[in-house]
Amino acid sequence: MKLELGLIHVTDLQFGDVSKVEDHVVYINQEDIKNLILEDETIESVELHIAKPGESVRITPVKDVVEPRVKVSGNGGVFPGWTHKVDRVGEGRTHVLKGMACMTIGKIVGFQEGIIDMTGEGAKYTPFSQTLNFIMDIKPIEGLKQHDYEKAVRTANLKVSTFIGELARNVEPDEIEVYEHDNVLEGMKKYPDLPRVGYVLMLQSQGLLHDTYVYGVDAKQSLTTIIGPTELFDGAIVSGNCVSACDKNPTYIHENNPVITELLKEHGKTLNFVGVIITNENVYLADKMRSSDWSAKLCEFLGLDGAVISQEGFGNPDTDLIMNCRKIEAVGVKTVLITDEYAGQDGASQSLADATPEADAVVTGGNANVVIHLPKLDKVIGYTEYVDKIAGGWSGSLQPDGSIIAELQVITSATNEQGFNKLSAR
Amino acid sequence: MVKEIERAGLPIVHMCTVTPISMTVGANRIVPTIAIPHPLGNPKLTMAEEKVLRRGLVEKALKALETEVEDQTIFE
Amino acid sequence: MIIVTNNPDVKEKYEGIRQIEFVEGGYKDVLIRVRDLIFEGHELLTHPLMGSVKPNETPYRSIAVSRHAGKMDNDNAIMIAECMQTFEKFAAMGRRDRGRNTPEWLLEDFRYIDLTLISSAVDYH
Amino acid sequence: MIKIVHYINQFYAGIGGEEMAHVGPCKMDVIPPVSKAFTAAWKGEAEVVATIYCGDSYFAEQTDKALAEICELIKSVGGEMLICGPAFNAGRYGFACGNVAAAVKAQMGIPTLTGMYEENPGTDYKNKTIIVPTANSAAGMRKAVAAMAPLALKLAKGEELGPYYEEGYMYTGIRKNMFEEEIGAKRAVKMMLKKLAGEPFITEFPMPSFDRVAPNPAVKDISKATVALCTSGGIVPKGNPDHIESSSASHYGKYDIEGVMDLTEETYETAHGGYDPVYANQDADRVLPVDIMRDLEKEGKIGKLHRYFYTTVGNGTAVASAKKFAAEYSKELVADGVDAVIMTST
Repeated sequence: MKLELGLIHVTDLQFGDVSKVEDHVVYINQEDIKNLILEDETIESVELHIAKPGESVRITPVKDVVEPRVKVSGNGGVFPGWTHKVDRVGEGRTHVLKGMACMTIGKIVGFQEGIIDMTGEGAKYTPFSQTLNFIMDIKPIEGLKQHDYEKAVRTANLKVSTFIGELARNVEPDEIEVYEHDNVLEGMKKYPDLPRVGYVLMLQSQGLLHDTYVYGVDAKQSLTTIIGPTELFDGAIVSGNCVSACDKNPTYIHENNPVITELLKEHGKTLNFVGVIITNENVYLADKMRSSDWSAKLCEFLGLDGAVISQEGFGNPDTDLIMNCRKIEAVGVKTVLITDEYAGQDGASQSLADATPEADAVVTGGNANVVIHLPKLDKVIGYTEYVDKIAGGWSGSLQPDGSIIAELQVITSATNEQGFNKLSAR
Repeated sequence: MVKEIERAGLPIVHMCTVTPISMTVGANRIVPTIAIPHPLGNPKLTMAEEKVLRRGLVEKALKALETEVEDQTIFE
Repeated sequence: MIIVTNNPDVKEKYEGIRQIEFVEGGYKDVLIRVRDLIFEGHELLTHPLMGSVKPNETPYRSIAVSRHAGKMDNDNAIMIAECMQTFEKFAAMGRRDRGRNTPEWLLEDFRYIDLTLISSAVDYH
Repeated sequence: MIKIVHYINQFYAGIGGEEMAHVGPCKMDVIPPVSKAFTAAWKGEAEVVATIYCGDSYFAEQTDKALAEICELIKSVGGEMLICGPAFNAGRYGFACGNVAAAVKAQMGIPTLTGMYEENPGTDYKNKTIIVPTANSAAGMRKAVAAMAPLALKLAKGEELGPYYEEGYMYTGIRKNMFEEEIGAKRAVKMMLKKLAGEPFITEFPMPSFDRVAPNPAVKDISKATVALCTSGGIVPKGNPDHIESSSASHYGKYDIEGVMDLTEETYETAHGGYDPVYANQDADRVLPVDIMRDLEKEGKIGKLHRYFYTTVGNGTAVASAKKFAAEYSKELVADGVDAVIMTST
């Protein structure tokens, strides 16, 4: 299977009379977007904003972040099960508006969270301080229940990202990245001497505001299964997870899954990348047992030598992570885990809620409890009054001068557990 | 806690109901007991019967202290 | 199953459909009650730390255990002990007062999330 | 030049061995060779301006007093940093070095560092001060100084230390955020390749304490032994005079049971909040078997029931504070000549 990613490097993002991509600049007609979003009768109104790297802007509370893409050849369309019908993706060519991101904000629940600062201390921690951001502040109709609101916001972002991605269909990419992988048989024949490595991708699936969708299916209702690495690059996995800002995986990161990218880069050189196993993180213990049994079984069936396991979220996913590790090691497959830590503000507490001696190779995205001071910024897109209520904030987090003292966990994707960032801890 | 006392050089026996917890906290000599709210007793028995029960458990604990162990051992 | 909860919304939704053990108290009181039920031999059905809302933020907790009580499950006993340890860790961070001064609109959201999380487990089983 | 104070024990001070372990903290008139070795290693950037010695027994028995005296001595010479030891595998010396280094750092806010063998009990302080691993005997002195001196200099200058495995000190367990050169996913793939190839790699997050303490030898003759009772079941004299909290206790209780033959409903109760307290309140022997121990004592089945029992409130969990309490009172138990301990938990 081969997928070409045609990268169009976006150098600026502006509102304009006509929505288009021209000379690396994305122009957006506000009416186009509003009409699209307001097709949904549960949405009352929407406000649009643009924020650029280096500007004195704070965006909060951020729900999801999506990278606009369009499928220009090959089967299916981006975000299958959402903005395109369910049809296999991951082959052919996809254009990517590299350097921009579409993000939604809105009050879904009071403690919903996520801060993105475009400059200053906070900007060091979030990858989205480096992107040109198109922001949709979406308000629901009176009385809309939280889960319907979440769905409306999630769908709106996918629609808008698909619309903006579509603008890049006929643009000549600046750069083409080619990602190729082999089926199990070919890989074995081509690289008989390379170690067989797989990737176990854990998806948050605990319930409302904690869900992930694969080709439109709620991951909690699926058994552990196998997916092609490049399918994610076409938006096969979509995030409906908006609690735990620092270590949830926004759709943007699924589209750019860093573990898959790194493994594909090494495929055929230092290792044979056999495949991606997706498994869930359910609340029900029997589900946890079953899903982790299945992860280990699939690792065994694929004849893996090693598996990288990435986590999503806080608390009970630690149990899934450790179960996966223990069971996969038990079938003779070596593991490397990617997680993050809640080691207390002083770093002295136990980082994870579970542990096992088999987990001897761990990569960490850092301690999410570390206290940071975010300066007052000139402009706020969204609502800082929730800062005192979000995870990692507390009564008094929002200072009278507009600055914020809070834990790192308030920052969107700061301690990402797919290894998207350079932050770590020792 | 048990581990700290062991570390200080004192042989220690841990009498507790939830033996797996005793294992995870690193006790080396473990004697299982009756129930969480009354590890060394049983309110359904008479005082005299209870004392016999308790004595049995304590003697088992002393026996454990007199027994050389190499690894975590539960004295059933 | 028995749903041990301090969340009135969970009680309201499942009263009469599932056995409810309502706990007057906080997050920790629910953990303690569940721990005691595990010690009595009930099987733990849902993870005590479900959800990404941290234990020092939400005051609500719902946990399902089996109605049947048999021999105590060792893994369950360890899991609840570890969860209580994690709870203590977050409690020691002392950031939030776990509901005491939380405005009603926020409490409502916490109840709602707790309800939907436990429903995600209970409704499928 | 940075002024550094050096802490050693009576033996390294040349005062004497075990027979002199009772001497209190004292500043030496002449800087001893072990201190001079450090000064030499610092090549003019720092020097040991004073060497303090203290007998190991004195320190163990009067820790607070000794610490106060040591802090005073450091102040009097304007010490900007403290180094202790190295203690190699000497248990009580290691304990003193770790304790002094940790306490001085906490109380005076100056950097501290010590060195000892990895199995020295003093390494318990590795999360409170920087401890450099050394050989298990003084034969490794030259190497120990070579390892400790550059780290001490860095700390004295106020520089941040790099990760433990690069700088060569013991893992502190205190998590510190840092930025890496490469993203996490790349680091994970590299770690995977090393693990698969059987090459050494360093985990970014060492799993917590699966360390086991080896069992101590059995009691030779229990009928001659002094046995102490301890509990995490929160048994306290009626009225809970020390206000031991029902959960997350911030302190432990130590109670004299001289002459107490039986714990009764009128005299003892439980402070534990985690379980139904009725049964323990009716008869605290159900948690702490004083009645049986007295019988066994009378019958000569045990040598003696220790005069004090220690009580904490656990919630079936190993909380960090409980660990600290036990570390503290186990030293008293040893000092009081206790031979074995029965710990009961609810």
